Amino acid sequence: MSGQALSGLKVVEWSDFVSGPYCGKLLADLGAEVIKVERPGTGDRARRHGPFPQDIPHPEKSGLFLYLNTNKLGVTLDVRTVTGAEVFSKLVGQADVLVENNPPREVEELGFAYKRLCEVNPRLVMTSITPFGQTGPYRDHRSCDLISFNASGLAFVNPSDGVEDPEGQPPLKGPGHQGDLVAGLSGAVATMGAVLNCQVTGSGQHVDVSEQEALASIMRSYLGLHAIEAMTWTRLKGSIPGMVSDKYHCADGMVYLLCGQDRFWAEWMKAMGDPDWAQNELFQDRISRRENWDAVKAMIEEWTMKRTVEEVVRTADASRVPCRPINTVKDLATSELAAARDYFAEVDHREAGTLRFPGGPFKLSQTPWRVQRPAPLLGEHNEEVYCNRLGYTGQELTVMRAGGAI
Amino acid sequence: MGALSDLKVIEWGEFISGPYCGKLLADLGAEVVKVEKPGYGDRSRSYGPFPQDLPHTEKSGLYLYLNTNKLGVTLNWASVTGAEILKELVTQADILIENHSPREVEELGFDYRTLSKAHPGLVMTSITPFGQSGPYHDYKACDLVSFHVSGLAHMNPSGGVDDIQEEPPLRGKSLQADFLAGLSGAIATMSAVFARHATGQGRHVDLSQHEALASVIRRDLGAATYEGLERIRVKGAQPSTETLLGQCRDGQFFVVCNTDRFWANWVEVMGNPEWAASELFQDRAARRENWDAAKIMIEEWAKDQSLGELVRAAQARRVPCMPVNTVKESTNSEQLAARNYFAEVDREEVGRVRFPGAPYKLSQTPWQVQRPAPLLGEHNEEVLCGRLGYSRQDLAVMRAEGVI
Amino acid sequence: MQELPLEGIRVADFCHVWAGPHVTQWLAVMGAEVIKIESHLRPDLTRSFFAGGKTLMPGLNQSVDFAVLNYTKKGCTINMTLPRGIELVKEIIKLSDVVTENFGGPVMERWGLGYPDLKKLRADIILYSGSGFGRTGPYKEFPAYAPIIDAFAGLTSLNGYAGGGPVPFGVGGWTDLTAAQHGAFAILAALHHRFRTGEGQHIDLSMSEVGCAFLPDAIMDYTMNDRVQRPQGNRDIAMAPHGCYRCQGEDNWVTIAVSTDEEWEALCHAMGDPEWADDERFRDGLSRWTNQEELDRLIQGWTSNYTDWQAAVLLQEAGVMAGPTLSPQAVVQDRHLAERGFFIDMDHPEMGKVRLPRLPLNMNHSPFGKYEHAPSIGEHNDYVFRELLKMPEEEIARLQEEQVIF
Amino acid sequence: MVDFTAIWAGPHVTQWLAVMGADVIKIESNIRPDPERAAFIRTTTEPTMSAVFASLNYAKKACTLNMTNPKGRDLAREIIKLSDVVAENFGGAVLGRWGLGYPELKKLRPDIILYSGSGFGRTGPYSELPAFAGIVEALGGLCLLNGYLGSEPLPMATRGYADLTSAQHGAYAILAALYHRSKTGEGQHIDLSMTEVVGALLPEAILEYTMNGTVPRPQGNRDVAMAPHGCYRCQGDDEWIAIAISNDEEWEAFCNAMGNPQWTNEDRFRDGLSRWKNQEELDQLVADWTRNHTRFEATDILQRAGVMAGPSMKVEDVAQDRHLAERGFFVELDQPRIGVIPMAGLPWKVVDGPRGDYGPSPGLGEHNDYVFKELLKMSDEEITRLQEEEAIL
Repeated sequence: MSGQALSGLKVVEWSDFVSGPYCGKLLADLGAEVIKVERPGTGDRARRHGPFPQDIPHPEKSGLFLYLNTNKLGVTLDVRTVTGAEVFSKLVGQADVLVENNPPREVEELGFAYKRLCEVNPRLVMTSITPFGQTGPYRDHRSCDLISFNASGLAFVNPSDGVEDPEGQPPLKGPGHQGDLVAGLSGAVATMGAVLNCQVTGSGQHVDVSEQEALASIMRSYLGLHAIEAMTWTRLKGSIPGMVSDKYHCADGMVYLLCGQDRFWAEWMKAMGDPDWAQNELFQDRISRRENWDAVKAMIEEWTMKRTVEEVVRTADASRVPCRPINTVKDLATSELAAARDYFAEVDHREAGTLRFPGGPFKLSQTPWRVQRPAPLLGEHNEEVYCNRLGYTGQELTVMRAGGAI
Repeated sequence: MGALSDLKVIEWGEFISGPYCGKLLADLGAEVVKVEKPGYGDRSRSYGPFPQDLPHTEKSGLYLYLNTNKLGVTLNWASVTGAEILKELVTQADILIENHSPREVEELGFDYRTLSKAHPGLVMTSITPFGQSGPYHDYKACDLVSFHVSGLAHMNPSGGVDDIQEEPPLRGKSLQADFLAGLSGAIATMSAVFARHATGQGRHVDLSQHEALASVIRRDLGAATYEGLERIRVKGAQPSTETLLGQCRDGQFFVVCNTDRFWANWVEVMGNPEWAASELFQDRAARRENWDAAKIMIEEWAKDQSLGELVRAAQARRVPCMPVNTVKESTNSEQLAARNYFAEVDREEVGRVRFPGAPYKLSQTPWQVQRPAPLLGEHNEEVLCGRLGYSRQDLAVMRAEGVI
Repeated sequence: MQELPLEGIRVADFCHVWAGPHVTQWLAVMGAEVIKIESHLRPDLTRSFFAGGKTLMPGLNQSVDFAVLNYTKKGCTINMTLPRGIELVKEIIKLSDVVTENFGGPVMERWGLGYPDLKKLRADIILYSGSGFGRTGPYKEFPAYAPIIDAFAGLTSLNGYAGGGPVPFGVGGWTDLTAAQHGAFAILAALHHRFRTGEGQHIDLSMSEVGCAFLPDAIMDYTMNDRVQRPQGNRDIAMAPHGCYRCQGEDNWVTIAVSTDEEWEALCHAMGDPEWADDERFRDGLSRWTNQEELDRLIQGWTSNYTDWQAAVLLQEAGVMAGPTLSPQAVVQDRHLAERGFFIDMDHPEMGKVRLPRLPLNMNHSPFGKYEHAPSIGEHNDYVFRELLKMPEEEIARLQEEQVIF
Repeated sequence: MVDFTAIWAGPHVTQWLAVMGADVIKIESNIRPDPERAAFIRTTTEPTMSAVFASLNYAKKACTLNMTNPKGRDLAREIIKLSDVVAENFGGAVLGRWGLGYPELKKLRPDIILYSGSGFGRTGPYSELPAFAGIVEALGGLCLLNGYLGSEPLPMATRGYADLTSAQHGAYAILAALYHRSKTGEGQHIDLSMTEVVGALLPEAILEYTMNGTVPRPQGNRDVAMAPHGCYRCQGDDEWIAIAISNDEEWEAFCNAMGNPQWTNEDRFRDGLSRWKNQEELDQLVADWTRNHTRFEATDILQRAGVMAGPSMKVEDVAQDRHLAERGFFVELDQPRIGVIPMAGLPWKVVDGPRGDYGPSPGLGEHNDYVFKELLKMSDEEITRLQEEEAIL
């Protein structure tokens, strides 16, 4: 048995809500020992965000929190108290990685700037995931998913199509916590880079991840086109390039179908029985098709409307034209695909009961993605961490508790 | 049916004094809704004792004892929504118990003047270290400070140390001052409830912990005012005469001989030693004069006795005498068992806990533990949705905002 | 004139000594008509207590003990050893709402005044029985005084200096009065219940159980952890500094309690930031708690330069919990209590002007309740027998001769 | 690192590793170049170096091998022997058909790490189906959550959102595998499904269903609790600002910043809950204020007051953003025959350290010499022969 890919890697996660915790989750799900540090009392902000079973808010039952913090050890610690700060440095002293997403100024004021921490632990990899990074004029700007999504240009080009009058509508943030999740993800990749680097050089480093950049990085092709082709975008209908894929109404639902590229066009036309309109030179090449896309879509939709989603998808699959029904998360959760890949993880949680949520998005043949323990209850591992690892006594814990440090 | 089962109480209290006041009402059937800060909750949750000394919000013995029979909601009363909800709760209640600093209450707009406008029948009980008025009313205090400022610590201990002046004045067993304030508050609250029966008018009960404690040394205060009697901390100045905390072979006992009958019987218990016949000990006045001598003689005799036999012999002759018990011994005593004094609750999140039960038995309306102390925010839905008519969606928004 | 809450409630009061009379004293101050039933054969013991032990007692009406425990009550004398006396009492009980007693044993039963008998006299009667160990169980007839109860319940074993053994609790009658207040509360609850349902009941209060009710933390530390706590002196389980410090002058002391890092800083600042305050040993709550012995010594070094009040005011103004240790005489002179009118002056027929502490009852920002001097023995015989029982002169005279009214 | 990936999802994986210093050798051929090389060529004179390709392939090396030719596949095997990682994102089990499946690769090099990225994973009913970002976004449920309150599903913004988020999960998995190998010497096969990545990014929506059976719908710019929480029109042509208020303090700061207009005292906006319930009217009123400011003015006013706010940036705004500039997010790459161009870097940097190992994107077969001469130590004759045999093509 190979154990897990990151077993042996010790991580302290001093993070709140989504970005830092998702970074920590990626590490924990592959076997890293992640100690999550939460504020005593209220704990992680995600505990206050739903979904909650029966919609009744409960700090131990937030779906978002339970998903983001699988496989972690949970301790409570108020690093703003002197005792808390002391305990925190001890934790960091024993760790390979610190993942944090606190305002840079706050981190400095608390004396946890990387310079200070690497005095304690020169091998420490400190990953800071913040809205605008550790430097630059917006460094101290306050932000959330909505702001970051807009700051990166993503919201401006979203939605790419399907709105009658895009300009009449505001730019649109992605659903849920896309911005925060992407930032946490970039943080995890960068962290592993630094960890491998540390194996060679023996010295840690301070990884600076900016959510604005993480999202702008998703915009890379736009930015490339702007740089090289000097392209600019308005939100005028159809101004978004490359719309050669689109959604089509069928008799009983919608499909998303991609047939604009030359290599799919012929196939799809054949699948539709080579309709006459397709011969029109308006639709002969990709560029012209894009220019007359509204016509293309209308013609194709006329065909799809006469057929069920299932028929359209089957036809497309037969001719290897990329096409899938437009799913709700319910469809996904109940799909044969999810079942076949046994994608969903099922976890019994002491407070929240049995939970089903997305498992590992990748499978490693030797070192599986695994849920070994559900997300921690608030302070669940105080004893294990403080007594067993840092050597505090139960009596001392009581004093720290009464003093509000844990 | 509990004696107070028609009373609706909002307990906006922290730690001990307010919550003990609420507990006295709740244990006799009043519906007490306890309002706690989201997150940390009541300070007593952080105080312990905890099973295996492992601090846990839901496992503090002190909290579990103080909050039996209450409904628990979380509320950030500093937020606009939170303040709103607290006001709504109060408007539906008969009684508001609080023990926050007068200034804080004023600033939050929960002072009696404001609240009684919306709800003239409201009984508001404020339990604070120094009361609502007077030069110290904004002073901060805790059990220790209150105990000393009210004159109690100055008289403690009444003996048992060689040079009392070398030792600092002594607070009693911790938390006594806080419990007492809560108790006095409960009586005052009930009296306001009676006043309301008659007039329909509510009242603001201003309970000063300082006074509640001073009221306990009433005899010494009386002595000071009436006889100008000065209590000084020198050996023997304490009225501990005619009592003795003595050492036996196998433990300590306490005996009181403050009547001629007790003394005579006690002398019998000791087997009528000659020294007891001396006129040094003839009457109470004499005994009080020479009590130190009496002590020495008694202790000389007691040191070879067995505690059990000594106490039994004394009780047989109806001399007030008891072993100096640890809580272990008292908890296991046959007497408390016979009256099945200890209450017990057992719930998954908390485990099995045993704690003191009813200090009094009412023949028709029993003291009862109907529900264990609430988990943090356990009844948010029941109270906020069930009574105030908020939707679950609203709860979600409030939770996300940290209002609950 | 404030309307008194218990206006119209009558109490037939057999209580004596401390624990009982303080119960009915609360009721009296709240407006109940408390008729204290004694006789020259059996006057309340406290009538003959030496007030503090200096002057010898010139009779039954000048004891301070009695005065501070029985004010606002009415007193009558009935010889309970005579059947006719018991008849008279029954007449009074018929006109009463509450009967109170705290005998060492089943005295009421011997008089034929047990709860069942009383119910026959008045169906909705409330009987209060206070005793050291309760009216059931093996100890039910043990005589009990507060210190005995304290010893039994465990309070004495917890009273003392840290590290030292138990010492007798110096607050005379502490448990008498805490028991009394529980009793008063229980009676009020029973009255409230009767007010709604017309049902009376029997209240059985055990002083030792009241003692335990105030020791839950120690008791549960035993029931949970099998730990038997020892005296902690002026110390706290978490706060440090938390103690009583010597000040300038003869036996002057100030108490100081620090619960947070903020308060600690405030304290240091108020002390003029002495060098030792920066010492590692006092850096945070936990280390202060661990090193409190040393800490106490150093703080006393500061307090000893000030009088108790100077130190207290200095610290309170800095936002630190602090207060002088007041002696009873200092309490009498305290300006705060004075301003709140905690002491009231009464004219006593034999004692003259007496200044006595109120009960801690304040409503709508003013002292509350009815305060009249404690009754001389038999002072209200006229009221009781003429006005209340409407007995003709000659019968009263006869009963006096027969030493029924005695 | 041997890189068979093409288009978006694959190249972005190897791009991360290249920037981290890996020696990434991209394998194409003139008969099968990375299609993105030719995407939206407008003004450049360089037909195989589109902006899209350049933004996804910098810091790599490229060589041309004809994998349909047995000798070409042999050459690939030689390169793999010298490599630690092989990456591919074909629409099906193409590697297997070439005799380069994981078992065969293991024979070539026991500790090899093989990365396979695909739309639906390498197992299950769809394992052979072609996929593109839009397809997996539709299948994964993202499409049906993206949109305005009550609107139809709207294709998610950027083409390739699922591509790039999948790519990063892939890069992370590879690094984890390398870490494992560094401790145990054991390699492995990574099978990443883009659909599953999409699911991983929708936890609260999915749990809403698995917990409560309710199926969430698009919420536009709204939040579950915050209000105001939206994008408001500003002065100028199609210019917008995003504003979010999370508590009473911020609300007060916000009102002050706006100069406390009358309506801010209205009862329906009194507290978080009422603001949330009345956000429609509220949004109108907020917009009335923002409309009189440019998005940058407004941002400045609000951020000073401690309110979360930011302009909704257009692409060119991002390209010119002074903050990104100062942080050096754009790396200047000297792209042969195109010139020095600022390319979006990767979203991380070492504080006071390098941004990473950036170099221009490779032309088709640009590094054939390096690969065949330096790496495989082949003689010129041999190379010419293989070119004639169209193994190198």
